[in-house]
Amino acid sequence: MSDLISGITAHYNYWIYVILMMIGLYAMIAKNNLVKKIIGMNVFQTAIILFYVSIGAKKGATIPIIHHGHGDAGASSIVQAMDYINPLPHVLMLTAIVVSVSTLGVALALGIRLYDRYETLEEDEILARLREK
Amino acid sequence: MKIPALMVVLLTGGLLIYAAGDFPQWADPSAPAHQHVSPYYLENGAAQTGAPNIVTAVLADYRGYDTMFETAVIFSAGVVCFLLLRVSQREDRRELTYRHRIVGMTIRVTAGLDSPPVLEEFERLDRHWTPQDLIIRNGCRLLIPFIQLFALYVIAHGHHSPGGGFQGGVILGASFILLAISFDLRTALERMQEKVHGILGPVGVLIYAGTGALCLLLGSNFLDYGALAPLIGGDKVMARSHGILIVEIGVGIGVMATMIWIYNNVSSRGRYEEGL
Amino acid sequence: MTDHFPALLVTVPLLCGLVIAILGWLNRKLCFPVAVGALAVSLISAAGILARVLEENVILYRLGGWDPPWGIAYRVDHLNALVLVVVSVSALLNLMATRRSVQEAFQEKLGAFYCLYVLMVTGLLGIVVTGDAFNLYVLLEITALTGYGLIAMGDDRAPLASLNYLYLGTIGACFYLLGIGYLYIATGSLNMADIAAILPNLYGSKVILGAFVLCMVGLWLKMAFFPLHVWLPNAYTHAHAAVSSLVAPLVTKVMIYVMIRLMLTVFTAHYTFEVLSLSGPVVWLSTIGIFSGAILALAAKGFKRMLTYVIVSEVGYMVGGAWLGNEAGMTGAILHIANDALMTLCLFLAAGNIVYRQKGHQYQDLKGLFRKMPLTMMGFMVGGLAIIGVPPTCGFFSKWYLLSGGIEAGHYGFVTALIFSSLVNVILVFRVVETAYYPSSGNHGGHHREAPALEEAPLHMVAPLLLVAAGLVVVGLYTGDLVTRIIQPILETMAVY
Amino acid sequence: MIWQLDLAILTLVVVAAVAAITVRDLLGAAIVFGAYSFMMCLLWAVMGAVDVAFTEASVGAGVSTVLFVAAVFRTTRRTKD
Repeated sequence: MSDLISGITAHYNYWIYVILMMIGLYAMIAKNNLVKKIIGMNVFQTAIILFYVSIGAKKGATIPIIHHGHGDAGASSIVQAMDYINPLPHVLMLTAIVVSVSTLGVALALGIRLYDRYETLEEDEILARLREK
Repeated sequence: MKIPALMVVLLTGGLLIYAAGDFPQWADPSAPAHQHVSPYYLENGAAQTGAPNIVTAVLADYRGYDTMFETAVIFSAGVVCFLLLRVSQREDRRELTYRHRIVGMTIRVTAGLDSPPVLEEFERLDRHWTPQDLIIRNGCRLLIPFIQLFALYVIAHGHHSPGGGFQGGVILGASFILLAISFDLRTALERMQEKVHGILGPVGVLIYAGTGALCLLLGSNFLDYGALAPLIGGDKVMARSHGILIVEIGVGIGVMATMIWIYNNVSSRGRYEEGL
Repeated sequence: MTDHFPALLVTVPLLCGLVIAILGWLNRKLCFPVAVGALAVSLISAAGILARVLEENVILYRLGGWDPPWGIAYRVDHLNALVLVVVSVSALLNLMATRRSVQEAFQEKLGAFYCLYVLMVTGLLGIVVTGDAFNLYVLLEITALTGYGLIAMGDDRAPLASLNYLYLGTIGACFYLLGIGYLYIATGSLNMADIAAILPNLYGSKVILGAFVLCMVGLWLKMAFFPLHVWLPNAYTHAHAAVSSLVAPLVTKVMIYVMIRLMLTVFTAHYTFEVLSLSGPVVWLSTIGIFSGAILALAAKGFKRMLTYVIVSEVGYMVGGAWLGNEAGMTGAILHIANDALMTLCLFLAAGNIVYRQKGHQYQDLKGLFRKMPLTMMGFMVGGLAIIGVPPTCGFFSKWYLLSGGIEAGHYGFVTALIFSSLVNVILVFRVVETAYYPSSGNHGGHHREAPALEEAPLHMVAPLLLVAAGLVVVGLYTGDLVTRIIQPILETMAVY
Repeated sequence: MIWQLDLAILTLVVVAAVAAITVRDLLGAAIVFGAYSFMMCLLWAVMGAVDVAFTEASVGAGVSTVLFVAAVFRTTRRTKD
């Protein structure tokens, strides 16, 4: 039983990211409204960012900004890597956030174009309009 | 669509959770992810690049090449929005609304739209979005300079605190978007015309890539800011620190312009006439 | 300067793409020459890299001057170099061939179009040259975003097709990103060579299995491998001709390159084929993919749509060949990346010329084209023969390697699928030829037209097409050299077999 | 970091995500999505990823939400699901 609990506390962060991701993925596949799909897509992407940030977490460590650092910090004091959170996943996720907002912009632009043409955001209604012609 | 979607979702989720079983414990300091590459950044980053914020050091220097393309990604999103939405012809107007600045009375013009009453006292209003609230307008007018100042601080202080070119650029762009929301798109466009932000976007990315190319011309590898030392003065660490700053400024300019560009196109459906 | 070819290859088009975006506001006439210049520099760099690789085997380029596991590094070997040359040649030829039709379609937005075009090629070249798993993701997104924008500028139905592509493409890219995350959590590194060095101790781990499956599924989505191909036909059919002849030859092939790179370099052939026993199911999946691609191509209305389904079955060829797990199969798959890029370029350029003159991509638009556009139809014929696999053209040789790989592995389903799809291609090509040969056939409503006058597409559209068609034969004749000098070293250095 | 806080925010994040995709009004969905982004940003700040949190606060909760609202304003609030 205690094994189970320690297993849960060790991994629950990872499970919640899986749940969030699946919510996003479900919305992208099953929803009919284009904007809802775009929201699902963003939930999906932020869930991955959450996963990466979770990789970077480190017990007993502080944020990755070196104290008293002004140019020649390395010379005056030796930095212990154990004291600071892993910065690499943060860097990667800054890039991923940028990518997600870019995708969002493009997706919304496409949505607006479709609305201009078909006056609806529902995918089945657009397809029905296409079939009529 | 619901049942196949559920099946796909359950299958993927199952695979992810199954594979997560072998993950190291959450936040375990001895996990492989914390042992291989990242200690090098933490131990040498500040000394080698002169940026105590290791995230900035890695972002703009060790993995600066990624960040260059990240800026190019957002810029290309701006270009895509422009390409998709921008239409040059004017909307067919059935009526236009004007407000008398002094009296506050609004008039609707339905005939003679080609020669609207251009008088100093009249200002044009949007049909669907007419924020005339004195408090909002003046509140935003007061706030915007401070937002912009803060954005510049965020860009400039990225070496020592959270923030950097990207965050600062977004905030700077947001200040213009706030102007467009609290007044209207025309006011915002008077402050920064389409051509200006259309050119500033590529210029920002060009500052980044150009710095890299300058290093190449000075005989080092692409983006090796150490090569800038003879131009800037000081040693290689100083040159790297300044290189990061130059690059962050480029990112800030590019991101600001692109954010405004995307917003203007999305909010006015590319007409640039009546925005949100 | 030759030391810096790997950097020039990607950064010159990036810089020029930005300059084009500025010029779009100032002087639109200069956009096209700058784009041509940028891609020409890329082509020269790619050729230079290939020449250097043939001598030195591996080129290492450290971006920012940092050593590999900490900084981003390029590690170029024969495989990269070959694909780089193919990508830059196709992109440049397509750019030159489509000048007129782009000018007519985009007019005021010419700057934006060429900016996106050049950025997309930058992304593709970057994907091929990079040696860093995360850098690859960023470039993947650049390619994808520019691709969505370019595809959406096609005909009436293009925005919807592009939006669906965007949803599936984003899922694919996110899966890849997640796979890299799984690799990172297990190894702590992002550099491909470094990951490969750490992995052998972790072969039993479930995390690595998860990473492998996620990366593969993500890439399959991006390359339109059979059950995940739903976005491709609509997106490529409704795109503007200049765009579909850029994305159709290059995007799927580059994704197949990435798959082979991951299979051989990152996870290593030992893990892919011996530790995991996924080889059989994947080859069966590709067999089904080839069959259904061929059948859907038969059923497709319109010749451009038919060509998109041909791409779906060609993807099946390459994935199947790569997963056969023997030398002949892998040789065939790598050779087919180059050959198929050229064949699809040829076919889509011809289709582009036809669309330019006839303003449509249905079968009835082809009527009488042999008399009206003889040179274009010649190009189409050569491309068609190559895709069938008729001997002097290059399509024959890669198909030969794939077939012998299939026989060697004892995978007769795959062999049957290859032969079946070749036969279907015969029908498809000759249906086009037949329609184009007879000015008016009774099958399509039977109204008679006058015998059309000669109305060939302009010279600068036809010349690149004929160049590519000639290239198909030349590459076919030099296949032996290609295999012994470039593909053999790949298989040897990766210690595959 | 405090694990109770972490768990509470995680729960809120999941609730916000479900709400964002089930609300039958696109403007509402956009706003709930903004709330979701803010929760995420808080979560990352708790985990020590200050730069990522800062970016998410300005991009996810700020600009993304504005873009959503602008797009919904320019199209329609109606949705069937």
